[in-house]
Amino acid sequence: MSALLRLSHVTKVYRQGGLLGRRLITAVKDVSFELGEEPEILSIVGESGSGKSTVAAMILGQTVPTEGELQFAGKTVAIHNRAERTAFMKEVQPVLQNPFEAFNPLKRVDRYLFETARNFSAGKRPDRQQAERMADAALVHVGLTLEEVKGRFPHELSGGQLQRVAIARALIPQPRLLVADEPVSMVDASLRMAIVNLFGRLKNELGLSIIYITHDLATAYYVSDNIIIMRKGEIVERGRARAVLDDPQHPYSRALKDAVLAADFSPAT
Amino acid sequence: MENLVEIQNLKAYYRAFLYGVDREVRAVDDISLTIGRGEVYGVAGESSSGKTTLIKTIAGAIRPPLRVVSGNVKFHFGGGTQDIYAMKPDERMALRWRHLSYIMQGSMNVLNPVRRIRHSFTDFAFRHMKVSKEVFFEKVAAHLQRLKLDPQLLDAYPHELSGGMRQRMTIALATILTPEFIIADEPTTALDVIVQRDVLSMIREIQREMGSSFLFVTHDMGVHATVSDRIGIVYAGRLVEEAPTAKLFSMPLHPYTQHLVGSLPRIGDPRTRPSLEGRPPNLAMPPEGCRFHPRCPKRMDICSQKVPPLVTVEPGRRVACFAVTGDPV
Amino acid sequence: DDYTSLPRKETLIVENPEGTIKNPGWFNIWVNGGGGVSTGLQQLTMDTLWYIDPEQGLGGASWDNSLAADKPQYNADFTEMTVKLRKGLYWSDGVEFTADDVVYTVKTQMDHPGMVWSAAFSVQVASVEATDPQTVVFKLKKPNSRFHAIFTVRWNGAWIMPKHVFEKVADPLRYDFANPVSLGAYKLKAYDPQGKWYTWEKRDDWQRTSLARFGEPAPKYVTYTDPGPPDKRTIAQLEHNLDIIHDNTPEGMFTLKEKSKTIDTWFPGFPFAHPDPTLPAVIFNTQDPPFDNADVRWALALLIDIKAVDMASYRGAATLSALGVPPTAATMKDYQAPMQDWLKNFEIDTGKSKIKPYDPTVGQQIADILRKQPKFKDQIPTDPQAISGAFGYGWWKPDPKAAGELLEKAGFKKSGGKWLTPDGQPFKIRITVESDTRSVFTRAGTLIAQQWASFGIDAKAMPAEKLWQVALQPGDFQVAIAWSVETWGGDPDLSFFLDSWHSQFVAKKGDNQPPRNWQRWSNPELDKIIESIRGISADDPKGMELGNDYLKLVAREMPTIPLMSYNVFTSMDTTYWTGYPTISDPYTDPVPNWANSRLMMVKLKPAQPK
Amino acid sequence: MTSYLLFVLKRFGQFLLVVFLGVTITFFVTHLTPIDPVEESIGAITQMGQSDPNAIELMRQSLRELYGMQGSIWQQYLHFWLRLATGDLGPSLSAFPTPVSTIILRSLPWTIGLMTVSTLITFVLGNAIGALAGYYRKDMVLKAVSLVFIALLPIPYYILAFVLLIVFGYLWPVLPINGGYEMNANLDLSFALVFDILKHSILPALSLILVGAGSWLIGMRALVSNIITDDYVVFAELGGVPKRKILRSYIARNAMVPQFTGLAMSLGGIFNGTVITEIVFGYPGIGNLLISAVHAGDYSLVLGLSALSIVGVAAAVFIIDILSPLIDPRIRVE
Amino acid sequence: MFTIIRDLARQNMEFLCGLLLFAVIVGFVILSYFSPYGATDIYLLPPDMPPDGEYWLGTTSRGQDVFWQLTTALRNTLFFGIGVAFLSRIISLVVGLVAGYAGGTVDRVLMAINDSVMVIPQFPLLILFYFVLKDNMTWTVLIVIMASLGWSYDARLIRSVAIGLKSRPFTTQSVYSGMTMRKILVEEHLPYVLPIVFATTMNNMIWSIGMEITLSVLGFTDIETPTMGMMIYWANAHSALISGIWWWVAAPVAVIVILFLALFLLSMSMNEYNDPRSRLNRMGS
Ligand SMILES: Nc1ncnc2c1ncn2[C@@H]1O[C@H](COP(=O)(O)OP(=O)(O)OP(=O)(O)O)[C@@H](O)[C@H]1O
Ligand SMILES: Nc1ncnc2c1ncn2[C@@H]1O[C@H](COP(=O)(O)OP(=O)(O)OP(=O)(O)O)[C@@H](O)[C@H]1O
Ligand SMILES: [Mg+2]
Ligand SMILES: [Mg+2]
Repeated sequence: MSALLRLSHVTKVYRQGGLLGRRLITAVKDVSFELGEEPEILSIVGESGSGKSTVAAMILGQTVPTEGELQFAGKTVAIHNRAERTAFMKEVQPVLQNPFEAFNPLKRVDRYLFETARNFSAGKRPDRQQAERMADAALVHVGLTLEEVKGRFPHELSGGQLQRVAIARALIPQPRLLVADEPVSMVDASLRMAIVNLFGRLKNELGLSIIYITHDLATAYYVSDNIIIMRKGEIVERGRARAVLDDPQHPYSRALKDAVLAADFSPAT
Repeated sequence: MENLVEIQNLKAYYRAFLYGVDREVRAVDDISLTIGRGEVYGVAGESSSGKTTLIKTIAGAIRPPLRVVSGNVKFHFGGGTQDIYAMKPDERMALRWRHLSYIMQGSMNVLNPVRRIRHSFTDFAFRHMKVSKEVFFEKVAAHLQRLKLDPQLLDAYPHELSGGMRQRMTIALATILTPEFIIADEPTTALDVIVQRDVLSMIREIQREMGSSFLFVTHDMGVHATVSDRIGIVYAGRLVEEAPTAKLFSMPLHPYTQHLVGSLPRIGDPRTRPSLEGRPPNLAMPPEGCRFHPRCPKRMDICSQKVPPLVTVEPGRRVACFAVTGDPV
Repeated sequence: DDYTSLPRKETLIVENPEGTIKNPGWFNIWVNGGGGVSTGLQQLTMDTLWYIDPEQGLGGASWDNSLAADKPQYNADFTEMTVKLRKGLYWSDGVEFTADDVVYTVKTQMDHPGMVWSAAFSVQVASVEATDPQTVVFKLKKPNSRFHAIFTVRWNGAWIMPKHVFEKVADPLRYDFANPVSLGAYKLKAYDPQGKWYTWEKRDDWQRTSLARFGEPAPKYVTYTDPGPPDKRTIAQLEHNLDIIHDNTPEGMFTLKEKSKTIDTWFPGFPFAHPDPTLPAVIFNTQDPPFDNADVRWALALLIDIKAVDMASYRGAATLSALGVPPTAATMKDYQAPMQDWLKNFEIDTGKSKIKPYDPTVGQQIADILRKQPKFKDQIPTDPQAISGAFGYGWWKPDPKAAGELLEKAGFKKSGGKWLTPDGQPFKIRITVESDTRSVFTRAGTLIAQQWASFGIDAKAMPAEKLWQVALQPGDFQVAIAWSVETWGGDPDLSFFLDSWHSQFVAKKGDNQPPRNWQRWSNPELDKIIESIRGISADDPKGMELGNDYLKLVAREMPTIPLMSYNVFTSMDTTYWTGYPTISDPYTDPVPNWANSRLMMVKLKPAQPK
Repeated sequence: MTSYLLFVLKRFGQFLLVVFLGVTITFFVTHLTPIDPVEESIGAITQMGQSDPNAIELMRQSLRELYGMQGSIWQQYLHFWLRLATGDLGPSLSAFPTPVSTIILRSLPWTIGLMTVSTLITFVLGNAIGALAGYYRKDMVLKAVSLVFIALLPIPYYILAFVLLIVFGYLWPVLPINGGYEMNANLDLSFALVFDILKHSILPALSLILVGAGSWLIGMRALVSNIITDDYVVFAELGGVPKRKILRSYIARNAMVPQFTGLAMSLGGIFNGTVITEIVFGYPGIGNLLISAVHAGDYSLVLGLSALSIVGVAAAVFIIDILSPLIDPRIRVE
Repeated sequence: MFTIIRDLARQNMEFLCGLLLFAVIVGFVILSYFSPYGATDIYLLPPDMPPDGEYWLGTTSRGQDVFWQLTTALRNTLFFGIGVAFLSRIISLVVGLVAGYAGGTVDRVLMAINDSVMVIPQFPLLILFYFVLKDNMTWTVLIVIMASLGWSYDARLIRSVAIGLKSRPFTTQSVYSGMTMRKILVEEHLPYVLPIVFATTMNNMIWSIGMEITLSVLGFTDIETPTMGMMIYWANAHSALISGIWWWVAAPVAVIVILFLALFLLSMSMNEYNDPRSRLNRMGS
């Protein structure tokens, strides 16, 4: 019974339109999976509109499943008030898709680090220095220092740096789970690896579990332990990442794999 | 192979002089290249390295603050030679769409959102066709069918189409007049893999069928590997390497190219990939000498002092790196 | 042309000061139904028993028997009034006018509460009957020597209803009286469904109306129109599109005088305007301390520099009055002139000294000031008689020292340049003035506030829309600029307003005060005067003596500070018509909303050949 | 299409709610006024020369009964809605017993005429010049014209109307400045009458147009100068689409979307403008009626007029709202 | 900051003109504190003097110096306009941001109120308020009433921006940083809508000052406080234009136009500064 996160028969139906004659869209259909106590990276892949982001949103507590149940650390996730929300956010943190968009361009980036440090500390609210220490500690994990970040505006940092700051921020409450919804789709190839490598490191060093949502089968193959392939709200295939991708069983999984454009010129290096 | 496009020593800068800020962004800095008839030429490079600026300049689609500082762009359309920056505006206009189509970055959003797609075809192409409306739309329908697009979509509004369909519609619009030269900026970025593959194979098909030349930009090396005949790698406003696709992937010469190619993860290859440290240079204040030198693993003293020239190392293959070519002086 | 087809030379165009009429199709003047009154309806088509003209009148006296053949006949204890009617008068639809119409008028109104004169009849009339076609006898519920006033047109009166029309109507309260049947010399020709204009046409049988006694009315058509605010009126008259302006700003009048060569005014020179028989005054709410104290009221009077007020409000174009009657031509001769000696010797006691506050030369002084302005130089009379006729005799001298003494006598203290009331509060006065309709009042109030303020009183003018309804009636004010005195036109009998000043009518604080005694002032001496007047008939010469007693009483008590006449800047364009009433031929009031202005019709002459 | 129907229904619900709230607010504010129509009426009657206090008290009672002004404010409120439901606005209190609706109907066509024509002209003129000025940024004529309208924009309605009145009615008296048609006009329908009515509407309409066009112009110009950098416009320019066509079908069409919604939102303000204009020019519309009703404390009339204008404005907003999908196809999918 | 203003002034004619005109206005306001005459004192000077060396803008028929009267009137009117703009901005910000961010029922309720305020005929309502409040209708009260009528249009605008901001990723980032709604609205979203707020401030001031003038001219305000509207009221009451005392009307009208041109030019050029797209357009021309 020791699972960090368990989704059992989760369904999410969105309602489009108004009071009468609404249109129902089943974004996620009867999805069940779980993350064990052991830290792992779970990739969720699938075409656009397959419900990946919806799953992420439910795990993050941003939307409530229409049916089914979500358990975190053995307890059903139910958020009714601010205190419960804070408590939950302390455990599960997001990494957003576009690093350039994830920070308010009018505000300094360190602000988010300090805010997080202050709002999620157990006990007394930390003062400025404590908050800085906490931020610095988190930044070290992602290969940055507070020096490099302090007082800077988003446009003064590169996409890779921004994404790492965003991850560092998510690390401050010392969560047990990161949910990264397409964290690299907006950054170019050279930065992409920096982030993906970072995920691997965080799992090992901090014992974090990460849900990694992506289009990019190659990075999913590269970094994840397990994989879930979704199509039209349903899971079509799941298993150890390498096993599944090396030899996909479901026709859709195969189509997906075939669509990947590989630069298959055997490199000389 | 006969050249369709010749670009010589092209420099295009953004000059921003406003409200306490005065800066010059050298987004295209001394680039020369040629594109052959029927060739697919890919430009790769990381974000904000000047890819878009380069092809905007080639397409003659510049507006302030972007200015062409020097160099020229020549086309050999219909047997003649056209220097796009020596032409009158209406001559340049006449070139467009007949001979030269340009699919802008973000081509999902280039269709007029408040009119049916049909009207876009009329606006862009009807004048050139010199046929009646009925015949025109028959031709359009035939073209769409060739691209596996339902002609009924002409009566849809852009927002009623998915991103991939819009992308394809734009490509159809750009190719309806079978231009000799098609320029496309990131035509597949932000599409999902399956759609992306469809779009790319469509581009390839048209190009083969019509024999057009293609210049296109993306930072996705996988796409280049699939589509391009030849690839130019741009780093911080300069062309640092140019090679036929197979050669570039199998034996990249420039350290930046090597990194680009070497860091690509592949399914079935679980080896750890290194990631490149540092950040792309600020084009308003690029580093002295080779612009890559602050991040370069093979950095030498000379790299921070002199700009490495683009040297032809073998036919069809050029590279700008002292570590490869040595100091030619 | 066809479109606006009235021949201008035969049409008299008159301003209707009521503006645009909200319910233009309503001609039932006996019900207050949103229709106009001064649209020509009351001036040209209505008639009743008697008229009293504010000026001389045409019949040789201001009193005129109109439908009545004679003056009212009372019995000895004033409980019965008999009226004899003229013969040979006809309604415009050819039906003869008889005593039945009069009886019907009274009875119908009594039977329909809500009709305009219904209440007035109900409280007074015990019975009414026609003893023959030309005689009506009223039996009253209690003695009243002035019952006939209700049928006497001052500005208007209880108009006679056409019995033969109304008796066919189911509910007179809901009847609009479209196509009004007329008893006057004119009948309706056309009106604007939007309520901007009304046009009346001379009756072919005008000889069968009461006006025929004075001759044939000249204008074939009379149009009453809403020309808009003063500026537009001025423009219209400069363009000869408006023959009579009812009222204007002083400046508008000056502009007309300057720019137009064809303007007639009541006074040919300054102040041009016609003094209406109403008396603008500073009205104290005497139920509201400290204004219940005559010393305070007097102190405030002595702080007014009337010359400045005159210049500020009327720019000098006012006729001053220190007495409690309006300075009309009639009262000038009946009251103002005879009282001058008394005024000159009148003394007040400030507690520390005795002063004679009256300055008989103020009128002269104002004339002198005005004569210095080049614009008006030639228009200022020089004859002392004419000056006092136009500008008034005298007024109270400003006397801050005496005012201070009076205030101290009343327990006020001065501290740090500010006056404190006996209970130590700052002396604060808010003067309520009318905001839009009577701008000269606003101006006067503002200046008086300034004068009081400069003496160390926290005084401010405050405009109120609907001054009467929101301030005077409910007693929701401290000091206001308004009038509570209006006389009965050219007649010296003061009971028209004075009767309502009896203490029996003063409302309790917070209740609505019935008209005229807005100052809510009561005084046993005054009650005695009023009761004496009630006991004599209207034309008893003893009335004037009692009037003088009243004037002396209010001069001592100062329940209101009389300022000046209510000057109406009526101007008359002579391009198409001549023969308007002026001070040299004062046959009636030129102000055209007065029903008496029907007299103009027979005196006007076309100025241009047809 | 069902989704469109749904959208319409939803907007209609909103419309009803807005009308309900608006009328309720107005009801209570009007009933707070200290002006009592009975006292008003008594004032008018006593002005005619009566002052007997006993008679006045009697009059007060009978009028109160006649006007039906008994009951608490809540009862009157309920009563008001019940009556309104049957389309009855009750009798006017200052023009008793004439129904409020009769009085309103007399003035309404004038206001509607003036308002629609001037709003239309304002909207078209302002947007046309704005679009041109935004597109041809260097054109001196357009710059000058825009500047004139922008300079007129801040002048309060009242002042501009007044200046027009003085200029065209006094200094250079070529246009009528009072009323909706000539005095003593023959009101049978004729060319002369139509011409006369048009002539009388020139200055009132002009004042509204001159003041109003500027804000459309500014908005449109700003929109256009943003839209010309939008991808689809750049693309069309690159595609060699003729300039006129770009201006019309690409720029103006897209800019009209927010302008059209803006029109709905600004209708309330337009009503204010007409009220003031009507006062200045003595125009026989409901603006003048409203002010006189306020003065007379005739709250049944005030309420009738306010309810009408609330319904009118809300309905216009509603109509523009449900029409906007026709202009902007994107709204349909939501 | 200073360099921005300097460069704005150097490169942007509109800004420079706006700045100069605004300086004139500020100058007037400052001068008002040095007026040699009491603001409400009348008949101190010879009336109806045309502009000349002694009375720069002439005197009124009430014997006041138009120039000095104007300084005080401008100050009062400006403070009134600023007061209304400030208060109504606050209301529209709160309503717009909260409605946009909270969405759902909160949004629907707020927008229903918003739309109801939008369709209420303001002018008659203001007059009714005047009748109801009478003596209590001080300028402060009028500011409050005007503010509570003048926010709805802008609240809608702000809401539409706020809806967009709500779905921006940095909002999610803020939420997961544990910030409260108040903090997110005030610190994250507010800066984005401030340009709109500035731009609408001008329109709001045009509206409120226009209303002030109209109400004053019709006599529905406190006649003792000199304002632009009050000046025109008194001029009207003295038939100034008909009597040829044109300077009494022309002076306040001119100053109002200057005031609004200044506000307009400033807000336009500030907008341009804020919006990089229109900045590029400038370079294009
Ligand atoms: N808030 C919402 N309201 C209504 N429908 C929604 C909502 N969010 C998502 N959907 C719908 O649910 C389906 C699944 O969406 P989701 O965003 O989860 O897909 P995804 O796999 O993340 O796609 P992508 O790869 O494009 O991000 C889609 O059809 C989408 O249109
Ligand atoms: N309008 C502009 N004004 C000033 N600088 C600009 C402008 N547009 C682009 N730049 C700058 O020019 C450089 C090159 O930009 P460009 O758009 O050509 O890059 P890119 O390689 O196409 O990037 P991406 O992959 O993100 O599309 C960047 O540094 C960018 O900031
Ligand atoms: Mg998604
Ligand atoms: Mg690009």
